[in-house]
Amino acid sequence: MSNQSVYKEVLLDHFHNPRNKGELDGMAMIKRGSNPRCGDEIEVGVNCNDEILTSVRFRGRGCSVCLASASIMTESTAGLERQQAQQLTQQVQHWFEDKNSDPPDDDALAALSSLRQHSARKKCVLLAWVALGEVLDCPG
Amino acid sequence: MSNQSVYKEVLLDHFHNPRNKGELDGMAMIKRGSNPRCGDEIEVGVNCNDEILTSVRFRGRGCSVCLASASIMTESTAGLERQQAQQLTQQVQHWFEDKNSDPPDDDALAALSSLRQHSARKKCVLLAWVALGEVLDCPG
Amino acid sequence: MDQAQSKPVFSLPDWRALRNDFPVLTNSQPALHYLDSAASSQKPQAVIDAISHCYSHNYGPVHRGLYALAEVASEAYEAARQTIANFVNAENTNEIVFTRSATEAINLVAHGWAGQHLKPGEDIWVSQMEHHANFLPWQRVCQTLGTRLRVIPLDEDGQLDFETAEGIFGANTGLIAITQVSNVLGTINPIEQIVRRANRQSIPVLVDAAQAVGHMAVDVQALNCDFLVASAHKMCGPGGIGFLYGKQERLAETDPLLLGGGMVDEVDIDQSSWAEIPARFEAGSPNLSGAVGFAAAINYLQDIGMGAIEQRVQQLTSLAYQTLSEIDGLALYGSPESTSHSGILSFNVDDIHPHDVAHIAAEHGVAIRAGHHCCQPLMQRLGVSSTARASFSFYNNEQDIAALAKAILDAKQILGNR
Amino acid sequence: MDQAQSKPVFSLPDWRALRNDFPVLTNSQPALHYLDSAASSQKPQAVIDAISHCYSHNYGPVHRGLYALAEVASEAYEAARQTIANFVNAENTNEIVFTRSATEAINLVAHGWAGQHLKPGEDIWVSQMEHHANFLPWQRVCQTLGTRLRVIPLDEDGQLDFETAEGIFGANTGLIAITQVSNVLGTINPIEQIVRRANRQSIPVLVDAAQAVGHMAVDVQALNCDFLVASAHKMCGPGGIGFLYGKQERLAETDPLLLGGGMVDEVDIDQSSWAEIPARFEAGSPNLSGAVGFAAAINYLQDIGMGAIEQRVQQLTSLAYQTLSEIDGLALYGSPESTSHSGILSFNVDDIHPHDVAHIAAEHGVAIRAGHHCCQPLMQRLGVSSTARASFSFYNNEQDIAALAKAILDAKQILGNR
Ligand SMILES: Cc1ncc(COP(=O)(O)O)c(C=O)c1O
Ligand SMILES: Cc1ncc(COP(=O)(O)O)c(C=O)c1O
Repeated sequence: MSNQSVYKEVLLDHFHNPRNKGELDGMAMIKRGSNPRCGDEIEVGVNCNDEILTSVRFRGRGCSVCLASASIMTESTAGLERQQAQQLTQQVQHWFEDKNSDPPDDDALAALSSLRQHSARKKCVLLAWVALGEVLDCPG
Repeated sequence: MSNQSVYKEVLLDHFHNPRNKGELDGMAMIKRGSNPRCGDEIEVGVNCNDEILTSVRFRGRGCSVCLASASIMTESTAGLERQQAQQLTQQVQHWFEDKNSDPPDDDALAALSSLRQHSARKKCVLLAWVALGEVLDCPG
Repeated sequence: MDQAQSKPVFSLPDWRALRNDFPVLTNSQPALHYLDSAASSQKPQAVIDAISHCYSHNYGPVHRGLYALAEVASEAYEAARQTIANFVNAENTNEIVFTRSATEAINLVAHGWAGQHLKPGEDIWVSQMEHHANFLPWQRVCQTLGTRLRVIPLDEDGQLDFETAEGIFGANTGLIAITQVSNVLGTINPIEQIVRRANRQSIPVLVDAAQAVGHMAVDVQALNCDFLVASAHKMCGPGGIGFLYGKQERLAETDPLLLGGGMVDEVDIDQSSWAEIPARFEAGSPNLSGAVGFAAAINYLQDIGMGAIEQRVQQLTSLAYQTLSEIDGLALYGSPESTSHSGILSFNVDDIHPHDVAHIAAEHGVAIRAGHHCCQPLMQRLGVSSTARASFSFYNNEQDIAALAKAILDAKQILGNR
Repeated sequence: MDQAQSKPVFSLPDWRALRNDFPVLTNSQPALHYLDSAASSQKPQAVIDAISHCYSHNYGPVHRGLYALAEVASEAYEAARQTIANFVNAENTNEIVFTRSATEAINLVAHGWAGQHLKPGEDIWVSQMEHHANFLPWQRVCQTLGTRLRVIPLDEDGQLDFETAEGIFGANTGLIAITQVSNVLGTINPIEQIVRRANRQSIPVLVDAAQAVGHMAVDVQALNCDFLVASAHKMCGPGGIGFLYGKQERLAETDPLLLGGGMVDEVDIDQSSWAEIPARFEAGSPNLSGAVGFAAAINYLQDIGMGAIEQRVQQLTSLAYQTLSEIDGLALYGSPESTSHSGILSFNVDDIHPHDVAHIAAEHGVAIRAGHHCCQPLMQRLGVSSTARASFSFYNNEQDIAALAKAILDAKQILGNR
């Protein structure tokens, strides 16, 4: 396989050893995202304390890209202020929608970078992020 | 204009001086043919005596080809037996539908020959003939 | 196109050179005087090449694959949508729906919007100059729904006569469907004003722009219409593709006409949920080469410049009008000397049947059209069953007009009143 | 084509040479293993050339002009209809209606025939393996008319299970709409037998032949079906064109779906009369280059020979089946070892998501498809949300299959159970 592969070490690590994945019992806010075209479904749960995301978790099924992206997301957003997390979520979405945009300021997201050239995978990458965005937009 | 023109002497003569054209009062059998695509309408009337077409006339409006063809038809069929006229009518239709078919055995029809290469004019040529065919098919 | 791009920005296009972009015109021996662009335009090499290139290098299924070819295909298809959106200045790209033609686009709105939202007794207004494509679908809606089909009359000059179109901007009107440019008279209708008056009563307006898009600058936001349709083949693009523009909120309340692959989210035995807009309206495998060829046509036209094209066609039309006016016994329909007129002239000569005029013209190498031009209601208004029609494109020239005049004189000579 | 014609009649086609007829395959660097022909096939040079030639030499409006170009255009369009009629052995040329696609053709029958003739309470039968194109239109008809949508179940091997399709050939059935070849399983359905049984109760049968025409000899008179549909783009032809075959008496009782130019005789303000068949169903400017390209595709396929094509694809499919069967953890759907199977294989590997399989395959230059393939009801039956699918054409070869196997092994290695 070529060097261009999107299946690089970091991504595969998150896929094989997903962080913060499992039941969402006890999470204060939960949103579901689904992609009916491929049957993928992700639920994202968030706990907050004083506008700080104390815990971000997910569960569900999807392709490796979808699951790895969700796993990376939980690590990148936990500990942020709600507003910071909202901003990051928007940055990631923008990064995938506009080919000329700058990367978000979080190096951990670099593992997703090679997917930007595959428009067909955009939905896979963003599924968890869109759900998180909806969680954060809810007053709560 | 080129030598290929369909607007040759005989055709033009029939157009400018149509034979047997005018009111159809007193005709025993009359049929109407119309081409809604161009608004053309022809009525063909026939009188018979003892299975012989004693008189074939037409009236109506149409392009030069349509009118000349009707005029030629009246001359070519008057005096024929009904069955002969039916046969000629079929021959003419066949002649225009099948590019490889032989000409009908009536030299007067040669004036229509150059129109065979113009599929768009087929309906114009045949309008009167189809109406005549319907007259002759009616038990009389 | 390099050629067009490398010329200085403000110079006039070299029309003689542009004519050579059209292989049908350069390949014809003897010379072809193609004056039937309103039926379908000829295609420049750039469009032909774009289609061949698509099939030779970038062909793959659209929206359906994860491999490079499929991604390239999907991106090219969506880029074409963007090109159209920019060309007609749509606010959002997803307001552009690919259809097979202007005809399908109107049928889609008739079925999917009017069929869902109009109520028995309401009026649908069209004009007396509509093409059958913008007439028959509304007639059927009326027969099915019990709405009433109302017709805006024309005045002597072939202009819409709103004075006598009583109640058109009133509360009982459910929709106005109107052509931007008449394909017989060449009249350009005042769409902006119509929409402005319709808006006061929140009456939606559909614009049949089949003879407008690609012939003049069309700006859907300036027109402020609810729906607008056109076909690629009348604007140097390929056959088999056209588009519907619809305001987002209108498309959101429109049902699909065709159901099938690509336009649903979830399918159950009992019911299904539609996909987002515009995918919802594009059932079936997308027509990639059609979209790519359409975009190439728009790029080609834009490289020339829509202003330049419009001006060129107006000049040719004026010249043709002058030339034909001098022919004895020639009756021109509409009001061709008006400035709100595009490159279409309909006429009759003496009592000569238009078929004969067109046939004799053809024998002179002049391609014009004869018939009712899919406008039977207009023919009834004009009191004729058909007309001859010459239509002009920027690739035409003065010789085409001279040849037309010569052919008409010949027709008079052969068949005219003696 | 000269090349193909000059070869001795009974020799086997030179498949390696034929592959070189497809510029997308020869232009790809590194090598492209295109195994997604069931989504859309690649196009041979002969088809690309036919389209370019049409636009460069013979382009004009169809059925609308009296000049040479228009006559040539009209004749080419009708000759293409004849080519299709001969290809599927229709009794009459006017039984072939040009549509934009198989999808439009099914929607036309759903609207124009079923919508007019079925009664509330009657059953429309489809199968569990239908493409959304042959499912959603019937679902809508049922919602509108109050007919019932019934589904023929599949047995373990992916074959239609008529035993459990109770009443399908009974008096309450108004229509059976069924695919000839499944685009997921590759199953070839016994259409002739189905029609024979349906005929005893005079039940009309529509055949979705999108995956059959161009892949095997299809004879509508032998099948004796009432309607049959297909798309050109899946059989080496261009996008944006397909056809509906309908028996004359069925088409005579079918209403048009699209209204517009060319499909009417007389138009009055209050009502209109439809033109003769098939013009009645072809509203709008005909797609000339589409028809010409479609005919060129058929000629190309016939020069190779439908028997040879079918055999070649069966051989490739068998080889692929054998090769894939040897991969640990690979589940193949349907019954690919059966002889009533065409060149389509669907599978899953371990628990790897089909998107990942397809993506990794793409990184190997192997183009396969992943998803529900517009067959959600079938996915529900298979108990999966999606599958990977490889589909074969005569232009594929052994290396394509080897590359596919290698890619799958790589996917297992990267993402498989550890
Ligand atoms: C079995 C089947 N039916 C119908 C269709 C629809 O064909 P199209 O998208 O060309 O209308 C397809 C292809 O997607 C198919 O595989
Ligand atoms: C004014 C007008 N509207 C609609 C149409 C229909 O366009 P199409 O046949 O491409 O669908 C035409 C062209 O024939 C037209 O001139």
